[in-house]
Amino acid sequence: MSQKITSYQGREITPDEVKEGKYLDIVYKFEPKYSWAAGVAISRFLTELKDGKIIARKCYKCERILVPPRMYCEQCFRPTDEWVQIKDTGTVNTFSISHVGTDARRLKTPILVAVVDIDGASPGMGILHNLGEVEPSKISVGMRVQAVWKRPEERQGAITDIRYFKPVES
Amino acid sequence: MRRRVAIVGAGITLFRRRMLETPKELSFEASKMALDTAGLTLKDIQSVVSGSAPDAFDGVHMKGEYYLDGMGAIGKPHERVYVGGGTGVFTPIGGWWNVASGLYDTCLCVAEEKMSPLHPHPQYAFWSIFDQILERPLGTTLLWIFSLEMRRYMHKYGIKEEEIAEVAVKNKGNAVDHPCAQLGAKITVEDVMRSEPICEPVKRLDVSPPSDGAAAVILASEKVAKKLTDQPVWLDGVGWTLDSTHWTNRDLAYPEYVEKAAKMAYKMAGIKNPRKEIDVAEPYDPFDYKELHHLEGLQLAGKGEAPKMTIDGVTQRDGDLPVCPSGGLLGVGNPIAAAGMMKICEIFWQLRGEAGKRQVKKDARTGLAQAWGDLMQVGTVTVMRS
Amino acid sequence: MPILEKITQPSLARHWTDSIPLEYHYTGGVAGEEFRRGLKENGRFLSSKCAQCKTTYVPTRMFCPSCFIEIKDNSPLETQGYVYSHTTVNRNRAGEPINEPLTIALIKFEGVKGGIVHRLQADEPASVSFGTKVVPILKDRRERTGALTDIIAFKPQ
Amino acid sequence: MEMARYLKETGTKREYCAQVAVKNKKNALSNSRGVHGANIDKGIVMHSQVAASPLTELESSKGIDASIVFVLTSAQKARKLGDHTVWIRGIGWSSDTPVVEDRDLARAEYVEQAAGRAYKMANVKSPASYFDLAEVDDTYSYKELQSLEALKLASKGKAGKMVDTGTFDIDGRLPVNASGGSLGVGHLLEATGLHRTLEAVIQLRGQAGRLQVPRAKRALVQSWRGLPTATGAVAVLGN
Repeated sequence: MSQKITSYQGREITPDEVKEGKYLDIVYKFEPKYSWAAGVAISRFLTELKDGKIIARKCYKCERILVPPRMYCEQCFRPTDEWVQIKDTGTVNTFSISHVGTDARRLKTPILVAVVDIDGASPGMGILHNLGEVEPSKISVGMRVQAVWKRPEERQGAITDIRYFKPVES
Repeated sequence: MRRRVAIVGAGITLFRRRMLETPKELSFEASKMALDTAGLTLKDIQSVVSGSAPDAFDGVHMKGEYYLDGMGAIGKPHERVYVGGGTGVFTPIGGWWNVASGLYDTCLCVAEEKMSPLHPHPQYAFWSIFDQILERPLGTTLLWIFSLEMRRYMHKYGIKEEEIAEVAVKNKGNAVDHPCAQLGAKITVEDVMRSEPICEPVKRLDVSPPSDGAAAVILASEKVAKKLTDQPVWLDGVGWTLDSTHWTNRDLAYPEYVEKAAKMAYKMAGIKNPRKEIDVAEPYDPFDYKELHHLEGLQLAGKGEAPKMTIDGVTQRDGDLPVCPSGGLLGVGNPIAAAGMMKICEIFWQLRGEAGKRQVKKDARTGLAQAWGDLMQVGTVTVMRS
Repeated sequence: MPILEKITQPSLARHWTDSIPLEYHYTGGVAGEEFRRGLKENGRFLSSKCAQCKTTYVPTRMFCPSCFIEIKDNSPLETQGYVYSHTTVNRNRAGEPINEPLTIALIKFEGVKGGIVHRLQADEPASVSFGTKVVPILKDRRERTGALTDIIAFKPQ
Repeated sequence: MEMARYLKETGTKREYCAQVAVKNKKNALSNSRGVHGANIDKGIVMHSQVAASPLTELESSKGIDASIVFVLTSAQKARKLGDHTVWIRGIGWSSDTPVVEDRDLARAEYVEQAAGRAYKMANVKSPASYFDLAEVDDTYSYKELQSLEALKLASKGKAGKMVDTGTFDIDGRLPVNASGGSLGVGHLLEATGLHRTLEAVIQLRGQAGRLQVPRAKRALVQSWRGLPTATGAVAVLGN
């Protein structure tokens, strides 16, 4: 782009050319399957979710209560020290109304998502989750919310054992 | 011990939603243009550093191996660097290690991205960057992070969506003058506000598009650079930092990782007052609010003050601190790694006074390019001088 | 100090299983498009000749990787294919046994750089060896799509 | 196909490749990390299940999980930190073409180039007599032989015979993969190079226990990036 350059390389394929099949393409589909180890901290976290509880880890050095829990404190770079059960209520740190799904396709009903700072953890310790039982226009930063759990027999030890967070009167 | 490093040539392809060229072929075109404009051939190049974002976009495992012949790297020491969206600016930092350390005198740095193969949408590849146990089961999209961050930024400083939209208007307008641009357009704040909501508060025109493209620069040691050109552009400061991957535990209103990376680069370049000393900047702008966010992290605007700077015209090409004179990712396009490298190329051309219609009004002597990525927690910064 | 707390009860060590379904639509590229057209329409292998070093490559290349210049000279390959190396596999990509062992060969062509990795179909597999001259067996023109699978296999001449 | 081509062009006997697996798996029995250690003979290796002819399963390393960390520092700082420092005297890395069909499958040109750079930096003139031990690529049995020749630790086509006559045994003239290598310990994909380096560092620190090579002062480490690449790196280490 130096002004000395007068032409730039690249051959665009337009959406119309894709439709009419102007160029030969090769379609390749595959579905790799994974089994991820949850590790020490998240295994326990999932087990507690199955019991309808949220658990965190405390670092004695910085005194932060960390959620999601981890076996090491990434700030102090030492193992964390203690399991601490925290509440299933919290405050909306930020939120969004998502009109698209994972593959960027448009959704019929928008998903409400938020970072919820959980009560009992250190300030700013949020987790990502969905919001429910609320009009999108009524959501605000700072709103108080509470977890809505699946019935005990439906829980499987997953983040989705909490269906969503709903507003509560503060 | 540390040697001074110069950029002596730059090259770029068109940025488009879908291109015929393979990643190798795109890399070849950008590399060849960089070599030609520097008056060099492949024989003059001692090492190669490449950058490309997740393998998942084009479904080629160890992409850095696959495309290396298109970067002239056969038989040469080649390495691929990868820090997500930060890759484009990290690529010349990788090259800088090669040259500043004294290991090599010339290094070709190439960034390439071909996002179009993934169907139905490149966006999908980003699903796999989220925590597989705690986040993906919620139906996560990459846009969630951005909209959550944008909302927090607006909330903390009382910023309106209309003020943020000014960035999209400026950058897409600037891109009209970029010969490689995918989405240059004269639009208004109302156009942005009326565009389709995707992930509120993020709307269609707040976002940069997925693209195919490549860009390259050539680095040389001081001795070699001075033989090659009267106008070397010095890569005087580099910086990079990672924040925690626990992104929901971070302050979403302020990019601390950008601040740390910037301070590292400023210290190396001997910059004491960035706002006064930086003449032109290319911060990373995949979303319009990110330009503002990053200007603040870069210490080029006070916290919460970047929107006002934008509205006052300070960041226009004829302003006191031109920002994204190229048109940025919002206007030129966002082939991830190549987009960051496009910013390096832009500063190179701006500092040499070769940017044509895009040339900023002020006499630019010191410029900056920045990118950000991974799980939205890496900052990469370079400071360049003419 | 290391992390001292361990999981000692196997049932408490959790795993999360999921998959990532992926679909790609690849273009053949500037050179690949030509190669595939040549295969589909004429049943020929196109090669590319570098104007500077005179190396001929197969399949086609848009650029010469050693001279680093564009290649514009593409023409059908005239020379004979031969087995450069070969292997026999008894299992598929997932490591499961397959009924019929599969012989795979790297086919090269006299005086040409590059080649094609493909199946080798021989009545007497033991007779195949380094240098065995081979010819491609192609699908019928109407069935060809421009993919490498337009070649069914190579067989000894 | 690479192994077949290597055997043909160098005239190396098929059984010499099996001997690499025998040696490395045996060495691994003395390594606390050596989960694939075994005391077996060439016959067992050659008659194990065929992976892709001529390569057998016991000649193919198996994946394991692990994490390895090194701390690097400047010479100035290192001198203050104690007497167990291991010095990086030379490094080199290189890639051959990614197009498999374009390669000379018999040779590991990337190893020759990477070694050339590392030897130059470390001022190694006669590699065959310079080193006290080497940890080199043995992702597949023949890779060790092919790499030893590319590294000039054996002359062309001679590595097989040398492994068979014990030159590269732990008590031989030049112990190669005294740790057990990837065939004996397991393969760590992208972290494999770090594993080989780790084993060399432990040797140079004199902390290798039953694996210890006496008076180990100079070590060579070489690793391959794995399939489908022709990329590798070489490091010359010393204490």
